[in-house]
Amino acid sequence: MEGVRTAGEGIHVLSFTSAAMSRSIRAGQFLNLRVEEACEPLLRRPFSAYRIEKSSIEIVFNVVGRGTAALRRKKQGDVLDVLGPLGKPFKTIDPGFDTGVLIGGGLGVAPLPLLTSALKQEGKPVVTFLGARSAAQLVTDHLENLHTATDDGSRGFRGNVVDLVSDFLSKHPVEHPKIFACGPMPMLRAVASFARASEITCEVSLEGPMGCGIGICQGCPVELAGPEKSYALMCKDGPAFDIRTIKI
Amino acid sequence: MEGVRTAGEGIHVLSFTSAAMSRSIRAGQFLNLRVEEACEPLLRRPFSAYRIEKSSIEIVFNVVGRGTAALRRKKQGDVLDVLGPLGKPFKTIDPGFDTGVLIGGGLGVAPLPLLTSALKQEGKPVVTFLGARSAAQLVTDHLENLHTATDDGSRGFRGNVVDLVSDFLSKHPVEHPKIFACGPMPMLRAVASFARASEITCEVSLEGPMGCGIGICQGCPVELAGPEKSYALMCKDGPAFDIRTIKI
Amino acid sequence: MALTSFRLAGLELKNRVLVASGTYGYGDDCLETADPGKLGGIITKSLSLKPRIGNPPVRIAETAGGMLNSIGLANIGVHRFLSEKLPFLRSVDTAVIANIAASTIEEYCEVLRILEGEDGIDGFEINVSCPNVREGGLIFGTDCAAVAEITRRLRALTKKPLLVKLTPNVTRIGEFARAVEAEGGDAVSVMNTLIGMAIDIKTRKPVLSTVTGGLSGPAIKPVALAKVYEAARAVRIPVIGIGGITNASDALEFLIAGATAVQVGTANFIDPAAGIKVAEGIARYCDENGIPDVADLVGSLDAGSGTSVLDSWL
Amino acid sequence: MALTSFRLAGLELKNRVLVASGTYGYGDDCLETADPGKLGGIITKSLSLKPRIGNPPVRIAETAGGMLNSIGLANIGVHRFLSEKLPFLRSVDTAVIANIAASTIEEYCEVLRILEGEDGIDGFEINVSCPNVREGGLIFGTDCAAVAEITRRLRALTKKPLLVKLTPNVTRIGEFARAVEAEGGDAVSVMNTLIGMAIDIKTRKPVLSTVTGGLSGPAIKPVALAKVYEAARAVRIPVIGIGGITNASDALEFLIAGATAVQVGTANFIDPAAGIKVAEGIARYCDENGIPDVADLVGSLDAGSGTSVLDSWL
Ligand SMILES: Cc1cc2nc3c(=O)[nH]c(=O)nc-3n(C[C@H](O)[C@H](O)[C@H](O)COP(=O)(O)OP(=O)(O)OC[C@H]3O[C@@H](n4cnc5c(N)ncnc54)[C@H](O)[C@@H]3O)c2cc1C
Ligand SMILES: Cc1cc2nc3c(=O)[nH]c(=O)nc-3n(C[C@H](O)[C@H](O)[C@H](O)COP(=O)(O)OP(=O)(O)OC[C@H]3O[C@@H](n4cnc5c(N)ncnc54)[C@H](O)[C@@H]3O)c2cc1C
Ligand SMILES: Cc1cc2nc3c(=O)[nH]c(=O)nc-3n(C[C@H](O)[C@H](O)[C@H](O)COP(=O)(O)O)c2cc1C
Ligand SMILES: Cc1cc2nc3c(=O)[nH]c(=O)nc-3n(C[C@H](O)[C@H](O)[C@H](O)COP(=O)(O)O)c2cc1C
Ligand code: FES
Ligand code: FES
Repeated sequence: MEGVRTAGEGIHVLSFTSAAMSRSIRAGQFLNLRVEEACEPLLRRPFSAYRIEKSSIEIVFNVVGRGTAALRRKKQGDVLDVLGPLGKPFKTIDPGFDTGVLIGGGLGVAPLPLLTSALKQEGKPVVTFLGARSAAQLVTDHLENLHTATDDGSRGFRGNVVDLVSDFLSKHPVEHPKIFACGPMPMLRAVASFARASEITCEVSLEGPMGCGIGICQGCPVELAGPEKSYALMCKDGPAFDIRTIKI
Repeated sequence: MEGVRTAGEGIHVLSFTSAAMSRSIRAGQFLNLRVEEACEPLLRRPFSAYRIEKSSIEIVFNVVGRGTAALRRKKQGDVLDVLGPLGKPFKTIDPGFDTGVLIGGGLGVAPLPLLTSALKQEGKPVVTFLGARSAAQLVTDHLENLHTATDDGSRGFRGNVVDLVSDFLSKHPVEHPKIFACGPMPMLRAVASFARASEITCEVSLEGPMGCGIGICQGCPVELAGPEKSYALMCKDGPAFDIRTIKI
Repeated sequence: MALTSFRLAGLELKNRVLVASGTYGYGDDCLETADPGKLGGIITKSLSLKPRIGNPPVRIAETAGGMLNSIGLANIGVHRFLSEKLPFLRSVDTAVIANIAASTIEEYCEVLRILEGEDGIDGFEINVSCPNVREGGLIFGTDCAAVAEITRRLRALTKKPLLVKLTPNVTRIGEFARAVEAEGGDAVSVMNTLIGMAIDIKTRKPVLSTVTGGLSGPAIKPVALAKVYEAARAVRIPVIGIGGITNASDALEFLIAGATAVQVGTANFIDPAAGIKVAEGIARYCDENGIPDVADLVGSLDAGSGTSVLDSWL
Repeated sequence: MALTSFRLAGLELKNRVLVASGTYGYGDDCLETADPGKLGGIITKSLSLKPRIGNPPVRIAETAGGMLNSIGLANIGVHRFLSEKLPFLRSVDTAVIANIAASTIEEYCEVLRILEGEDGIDGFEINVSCPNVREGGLIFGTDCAAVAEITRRLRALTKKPLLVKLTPNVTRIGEFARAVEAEGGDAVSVMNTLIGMAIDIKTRKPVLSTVTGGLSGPAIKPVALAKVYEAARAVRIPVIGIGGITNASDALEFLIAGATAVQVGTANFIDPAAGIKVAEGIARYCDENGIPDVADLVGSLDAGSGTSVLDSWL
């Protein structure tokens, strides 16, 4: 562990080093952290890989419960038990699009910096939209071409980020866009309807309870689109899904 | 919390402040500490009051399990949840003796400094015997007239502390002694046989699992002497007992 | 301020939080740290006809999120209870429910008769997790006919609220709740401890002197909640929820699942004011959520179309 | 080095630690982090005749020291198992035991028949914690006659080791173990999950889509240990201990209590190498304590004069 620093109001960035992991992580994948050695909390906690700098790896989080409260108390020198990288990366290598439209709501910003780098490596331009309650909750580092929306209007567009995207794209159309979105479920639903209406390909990165993170507990079903009811696994088949493949 | 310092090999002293508690604690009483807010470990952990300096209170401990491991990690500024003082103090106000013979084995030293002060306030001289595996495990502060025994002979008498006491008292008899002993059960049994054989009044401070520390769970029975089987409660009627009243 | 008081079989309780039998002594050991008068009620340690010294040590063992106990119903007996403990309990402004344990049905009756006329005893809770000496030590509470008979016999002896405290160590607790209801019991307390065990691998001996013991604490909360849900759907009489309640949120789960009131047990060992805090927390939750009466929460679970394992399967 | 291998109904296992059904998938998702060849055996996810998509979300909830699940027996079905999963499992140097779930006795038989001839399947574990559609969804495993019949019918169909996995949600698990023994079952696996429940007090809805679910993890270990102790005293066939085993110390408690082998379940979610570490830890304990064969530990509990609640009471 390298330490935990603050990156916004109630927002923390935890960094640790792992050479092997830093090389293998792809944008959109997550890490499954054991926060306590005791059985309280029992299960690991999943976090998106946020940043990689040489062998140093970062995650960004806010304190919502016991696990994240314990994470915040971690100190430099503590040993972290991390499983990962887990899940499938975002599909950035995709001839079907030219411009990445990145949308993050709140801490849904987490996977966007790595995604930005990945898209740039593919030579694809990026435009980023970030929404939060207020300016203090915006984590704007390592993003490109950033447009922000806040509920209280304290920075950027006043209102929700999906309205901002829709507004922006109608004024500044981009060539063959693909949306990559991460954030709370209501936002993802709004993004999905917007993408469907605008016929833009769209991947959303989902969140939900996970038991194992590796596909062995069947605890993280994501309902698939299609006439017959069936489920994919968020941890193994996701966490990002093309909105055409799932019920959202 | 003021902090945790080291007082010997694997031995830690934790100090915190509480004006009210510091005034009411009597030698031999214990404090019941909640080590974690989570339910792991669930129950409080009992520790003898070791030292009081104005409103600062100390306990001394070694790491034997989860609770004590968590205690060692406590930092200055942390808030401690402490119930106490609990239990009955040593009976120091007792016309039947003139000299306090204090015997501690290992961390059984814990209640002896406060006991030393209490006896001195009564104007009673004190002679103290401390045993440990080796010199590094002896916590010799705030004691008077100290004689030590170590298993490896690295300091003082080589052997067990009860042999030392027996040896010492046979050579230097004291006037109307009363033994106060605290330490592991085998040592307390040896102390009790010695005291019975030498017809010296003797109080032993016991240890064992406790559920509540205040007499409401009935979880800490101590078998009483007498023809009919019956139990006292370690937490409420003890932890120190006159050896004539219990089966030891 | 939400209404917290309610009637339990005619008895007015100031709130829905009681302290569980065996986890609060006789009420007189918790004074300095917390005012028992703020509780909905106090359930005494199980009282037997004769004093019981209880089991030899070790009587308790900590487990993950819980604890095992084998106290052996150590208690001062009903007679000393009346002379030494009841006077204090009378002075506390809360309901006092005497919990009764026995090893024959006659003994249950005898203890209840002794207590019945006493001023200051507001009701009875019958601990049926006791060995039936006539049946070779099988627990009364795992025998539905025995539970029915105990209820019938005791019902005939008292007009005060009669609660029967069920053991969870049965296949279908709903059947036991129905037996109590059918025989005129006023309420069922759900649940007593789960049977559990711990072994010291160093000595290869059981940690508890009695080999097995009763598991309590946060670890059992999910089981208790399911048992309360099952019992509450089986009967119309009140179900009192018990098992692992540590804070108001836990208690609210039980109320929502169908418990009319709750009891706080093991949590008292960690914080003798736990029950009071739970009661206060429930009131606060109601105020914050615009709920005028705690009664509105009872059984308010919105189970949607979900079918439970109790009916179907995982 | 202590001897760790042993024979389970004729099947040679390299050590006494298996991974529990539903907590290790089909063995092919745990590879990178841990070599399943070091396990005593792999029990597959419960296989049903047809694929099952499982229950809607939410399927899991964390509780104090444990977790609830209502996966709904999601599995790819026995046919796809044979074509997609068995080839990999054959390549792993460990015993593979197919766990079977069904909703009628005929279906159990059918699944077993399909698997019986297959090379690479070393034995069967029957999950009787499934709803019996003929009996209105009552769990087979809470009906002793049904468990007996399932055992009898399946026994006639296979000579491979036949394990019956019992549910703890019954009054006396010993009776169920005896029924399995009487009908020729080779071993009983004790235990499946306890029924439990959790409620979200914000929405007043059950956390799980199925209202109740199965409780597993460290929280249930004391209960599992008592059930294993009870079962092991009831029968002579091996008892396989399951419930909350996280480390070698936990597993040793089960062996000492009478389990011939153990299964690691929920702990795999936290550390996919948990089973391997448990096996290594058992061997280390034996070496450190001069125990030549792990078998010497099985049932080595020194209960002294203590009588247990299973016979008497707390
Ligand atoms: C693939 C994936 C990536 C994630 N990446 C990040 C990230 O980069 N940064 C970040 O801050 N969080 C992230 N999360 C969410 C994070 O895992 C949860 O916030 C965390 O598990 C909460 O743990 P806790 O112990 O603090 O809260 P708990 O005490 O477990 O729960 C507190 C509250 O949060 C809710 N909750 C618990 N787990 C989740 C969850 N997984 N999703 C939504 N709500 C939950 C509970 O219902 C409860 O209301 C991610 C989740 C997933 C599945
Ligand atoms: C009245 C009283 C006063 C005490 N004073 C002190 C003190 O001043 N300094 C000090 O270091 N310790 C003292 N103890 C012992 C202390 O409470 C235990 O060491 C502590 O509870 C262990 O907690 P743990 O979580 O670290 O260990 P656990 O994880 O609970 O257990 C680790 C090992 O210690 C054993 N153990 C647990 N509790 C006790 C206990 N109460 N007595 C003996 N063995 C136990 C367990 O069986 C296990 O083998 C006192 C105990 C009592 C009853
Ligand atoms: C130490 C201890 C002693 C108990 N004694 C009794 C008792 O005498 N009579 C009784 O009916 N229940 C007794 N119980 C059971 C509790 O009243 C309660 O039903 C159980 O502990 C579950 O609740 P909890 O998890 O909140 O503790 C006892 C429980 C504990 C932990
Ligand atoms: C997510 C999950 C899925 C499970 N699926 C099955 C299953 O398909 N078949 C089965 O017999 N048991 C199943 N179980 C039960 C486990 O095999 C085991 O009996 C139980 O979890 C107790 O052990 P543990 O505490 O070590 O997890 C499942 C348990 C969990 C947690
Ligand atoms: S979290 Fe276990 S399968 Fe996805
Ligand atoms: S520890 Fe509870 S009565 Fe003594």
